Amino acid sequence: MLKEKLQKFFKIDRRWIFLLLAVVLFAPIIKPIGLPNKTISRDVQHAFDYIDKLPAGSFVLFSLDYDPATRPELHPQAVAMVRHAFKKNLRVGVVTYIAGSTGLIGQIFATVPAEYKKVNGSDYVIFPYMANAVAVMTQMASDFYGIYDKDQDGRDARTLPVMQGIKNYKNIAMIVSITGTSMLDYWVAYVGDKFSVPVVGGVTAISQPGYGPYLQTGQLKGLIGGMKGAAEYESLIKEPGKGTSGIDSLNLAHLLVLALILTSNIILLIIKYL
Amino acid sequence: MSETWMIAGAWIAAGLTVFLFSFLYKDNPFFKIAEHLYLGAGMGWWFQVYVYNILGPKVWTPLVNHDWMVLIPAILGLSLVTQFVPKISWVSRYGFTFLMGYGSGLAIPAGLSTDFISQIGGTIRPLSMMASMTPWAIFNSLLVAFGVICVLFYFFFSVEHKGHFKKVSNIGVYFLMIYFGAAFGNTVMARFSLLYGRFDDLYTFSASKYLYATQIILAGMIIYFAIHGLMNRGKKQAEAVN
Amino acid sequence: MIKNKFGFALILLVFAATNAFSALSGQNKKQIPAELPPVTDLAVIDMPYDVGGTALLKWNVRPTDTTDVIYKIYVSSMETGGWIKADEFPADARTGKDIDLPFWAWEVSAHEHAVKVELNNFYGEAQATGALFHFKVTAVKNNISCDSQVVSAKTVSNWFRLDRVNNLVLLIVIIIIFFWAVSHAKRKGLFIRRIAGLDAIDEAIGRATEMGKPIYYVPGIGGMSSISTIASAFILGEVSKKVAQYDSQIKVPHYDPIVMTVCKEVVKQAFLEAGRPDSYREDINQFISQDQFSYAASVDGMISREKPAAVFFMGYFMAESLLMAEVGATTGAIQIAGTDSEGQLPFFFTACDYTLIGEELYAAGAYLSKEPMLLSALKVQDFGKLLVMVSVFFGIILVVIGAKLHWDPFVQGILNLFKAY
Amino acid sequence: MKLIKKQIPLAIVFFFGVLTLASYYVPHKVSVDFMEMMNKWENIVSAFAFFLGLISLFYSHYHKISRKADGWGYSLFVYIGFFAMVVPAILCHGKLMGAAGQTALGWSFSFMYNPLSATMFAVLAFYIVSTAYRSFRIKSLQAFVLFMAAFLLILGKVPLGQIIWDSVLGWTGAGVDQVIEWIMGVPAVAGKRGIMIGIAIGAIVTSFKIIFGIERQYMGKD
Repeated sequence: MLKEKLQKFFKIDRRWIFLLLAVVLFAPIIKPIGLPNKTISRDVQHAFDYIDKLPAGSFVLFSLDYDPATRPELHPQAVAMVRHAFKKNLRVGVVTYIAGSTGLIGQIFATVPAEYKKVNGSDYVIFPYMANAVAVMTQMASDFYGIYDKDQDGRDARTLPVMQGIKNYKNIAMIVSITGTSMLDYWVAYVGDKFSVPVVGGVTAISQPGYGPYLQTGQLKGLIGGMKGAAEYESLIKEPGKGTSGIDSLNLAHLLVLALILTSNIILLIIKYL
Repeated sequence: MSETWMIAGAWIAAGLTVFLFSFLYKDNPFFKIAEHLYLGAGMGWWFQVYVYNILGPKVWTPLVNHDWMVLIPAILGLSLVTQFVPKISWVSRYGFTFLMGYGSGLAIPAGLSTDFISQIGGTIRPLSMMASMTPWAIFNSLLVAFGVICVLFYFFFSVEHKGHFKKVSNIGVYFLMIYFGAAFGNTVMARFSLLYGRFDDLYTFSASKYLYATQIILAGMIIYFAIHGLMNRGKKQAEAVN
Repeated sequence: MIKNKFGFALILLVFAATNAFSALSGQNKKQIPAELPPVTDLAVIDMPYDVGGTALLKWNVRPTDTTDVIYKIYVSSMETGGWIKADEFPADARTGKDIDLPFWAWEVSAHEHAVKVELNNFYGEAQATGALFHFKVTAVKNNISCDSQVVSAKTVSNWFRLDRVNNLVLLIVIIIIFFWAVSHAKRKGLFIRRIAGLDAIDEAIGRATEMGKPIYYVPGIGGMSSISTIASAFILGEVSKKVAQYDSQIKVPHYDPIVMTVCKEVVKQAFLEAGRPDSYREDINQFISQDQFSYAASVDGMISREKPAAVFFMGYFMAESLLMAEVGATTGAIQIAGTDSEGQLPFFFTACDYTLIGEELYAAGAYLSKEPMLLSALKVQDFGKLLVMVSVFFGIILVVIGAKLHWDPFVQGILNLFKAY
Repeated sequence: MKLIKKQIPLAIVFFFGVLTLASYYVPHKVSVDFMEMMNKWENIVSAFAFFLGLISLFYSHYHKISRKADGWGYSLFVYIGFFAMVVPAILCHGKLMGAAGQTALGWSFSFMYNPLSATMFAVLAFYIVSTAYRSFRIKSLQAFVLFMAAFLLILGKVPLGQIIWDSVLGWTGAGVDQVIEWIMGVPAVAGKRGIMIGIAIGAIVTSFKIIFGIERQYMGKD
């Protein structure tokens, strides 16, 4: 009798599994649970420390190059880092080399600056999308305005208060590159190393291990990896957001999978040996 | 982009998302609509990519500038279209053969260098630093080499896997199993992140700003399935009575 | 763009020229100290085995080369003046060891500085190759600097990559074995081991016939020049032959239009060979979409509606592998998969009944057809694997011995052999 | 006739195959320029191949509609979807972003194409779970190895899994991330490398067969 029931459970309609997964992933979006998030990883801490110790008024260049496909992991990272920069009263410039990310950048700056009473043009500036990243990166070394003479709204970049005293990489305190592509490698190789500008990265969980060597040599000052990295950064700036709810979702979903495959094996054992 | 367009976009995006997900419950007309729309949209997207990124700048512009070299690939490309006329379909071979020749010429040295020589080198290299390695690291390097040899044994086709051969190739299978399991487990998180992203979008579209797009569409789907289910049950009962 | 680049070069030029000038004037004022003599043995050659535009400066390592000495390299396209700083590095760096070339193409020496100067960074590609350039090296220590003599050279475009000779030798060996095997292909009775997934094909087709349900054959999203697609087309031929014999139904949804036209021919031919040309229909091969996920969505829809008895996934796949295989599994079809994209193998392996792993897919054609030509090609593949096993085995032994005995050049030599340049 | 139907095409394969192959060993500017041109040509030829597919798709759905075959109404949506992407593209010359922000094509991309493809991709999350439930059942020693590798990788990826590991197996002194690193870096590499080497050899041999005209199934029979 028990065996029959278990047999039935064995061949459970998989739509129940789908429903469970949907609930487990969706619930934390509405109400983040705040499951224990063990430690802050070293590389995230370094990234945080680096921004945290910059003097107020320093200019930080954000290169946000991710499209909707990698958005779930990278968007929370970008939001958290922009928040941190605003909190520390840093000046923020945004560039991008991926056409698909312009809309996502718009989403960040539609809401975040208002929370810190920051004004477009005097506290931050968004530059238009440019193709051919490497060429642009090299050319910015001599004259920033040779490439970016206007901001996204068509205002003359030179006259914007936020750009006061910025001519080339020498005047930029650090570069933050958040990307699901090899853009971070370009920033490290063509700008970070050549013009000794500190670079901090944000990447997806899958590509994270590949950046180990850069961190070891100090070519990268810090690295945020995946949703977990975003959650850690959010906890460092004490602003839980999408990263925190995201890692809640992932935590629960992973546990669900483990529970499912364990159950199916336990049932298998019972059917076999009882 | 005006407010109306944003709201319209949210409704379309939320609707298409829910329609595609509804396939997980079961096949239904809404999924079919989304599926066919996607067929067209996918081809439309690539159509404009090809036109504006290849045919425009790489064929049309050179022709306007009297660079006649591009006529060769253009004719080779056009030859492919003769496939639709059975009598002269052999003309398309000219296009095919160019693609095949180029592809295989590229594949040989690339395969030799990245997947052959480099992989052998990668297996041997760690052991060149024997002097500064811990016993554990040495063991690991040897294990990789041993595993590679066993897996290659598994792929050996011209000997029957019997006796010692079978043992070795069986060990190879275990290495394959570890790789399969690890690669599977490694991908789970990326896939969950994607789904989380979709849900997050749906959540965004459920705001009053977007006139509760997600809730209304979801509710609509549930009502559809409920009515559909009831009607089907009714049908079945009617059949049973008859 | 070009304008910008030029402007950039111009700025660099001006910047470097003033730099060089100040360095020169500094030198005039101060006496050259004895402990920092100028570089006297500077030589410049064209960087070998490259497309051109790169010069190689060489001079011997000197006893005064300590970390506080900086070498600056200047380049100019003019007879006098016009110096541009090309590079700068501490004197204990950049020796012959740092040039990444194998031992048969480059004499590795730690007693010699060797510095590559990429001229197209400063002069643009058109000028960098062929024109005469002048070089000098300035040693700097505590604001004291001294120049070497000026040397000149042209860079040229070379005709052969000597560093890739290991690759070339391997290529030639494989070609020879390939032709030997192919020319001996007439011999019958070459053995080939059992491939489990392929034995199941008959079973799958038989079941489909019994149930009166169609068979789906998904050839993946590879183009015709991808090897797995070629293998897949071959298997499709064998499968459709059997389908024609059993009088079953087959459907082939396509991603690539070229693959579709090839497969049409293949299926038609198979039906002909099976003696059933009358049962061949044009709509066996269907074009679906050239967009990855809309292809998957459509095939999913088709599979879930028609509930085929067997599904074959043979060819190149990406993320859509599991999207299709899982739907097939739910409908209860027998599923046989084969792909060479190693990232997708785990998903096929878990979701399908049988999976041809990587090379097994290539071997499948030979296994099914028993054609001597294909079987002998398989022998070449086995030989290649043998070569790898032997190389790994002896390579490790030699490297370990070399490392134990500290024969560094020997170890490096072996590593050079197995490195792709 | 045989010449232009068969021999010239085979000569084309040989010609382009050998030249492309040789250019790998020749660093000269001539060979670099040649490869650049070939890449461009390949791009152009495959762009034309796309039209082959487009025509097939239009034809088959037109056929369905004109015959009023089962579910022909859905085929209309293929055309709607196509024009929903192409008309905006023509209006704004294939640009996603204009001076005033998102263009009409950008809108179609982000509210139609992107949700559709992202959702289809995300469906994988559901399937990966149901596949795991079905297939990670320990029926043999091999299945056990497969199960263990997958289990550890899934467990160690999230913070909660790491906490569980530490409380249950913390006494072993090895963190789950170290175990994962070992699995991914040692036995999994061996498995993957074996597959890759096998594939590379197979690909090389098949490419030779194509270049030398031994494999010519793709040309169809005559």
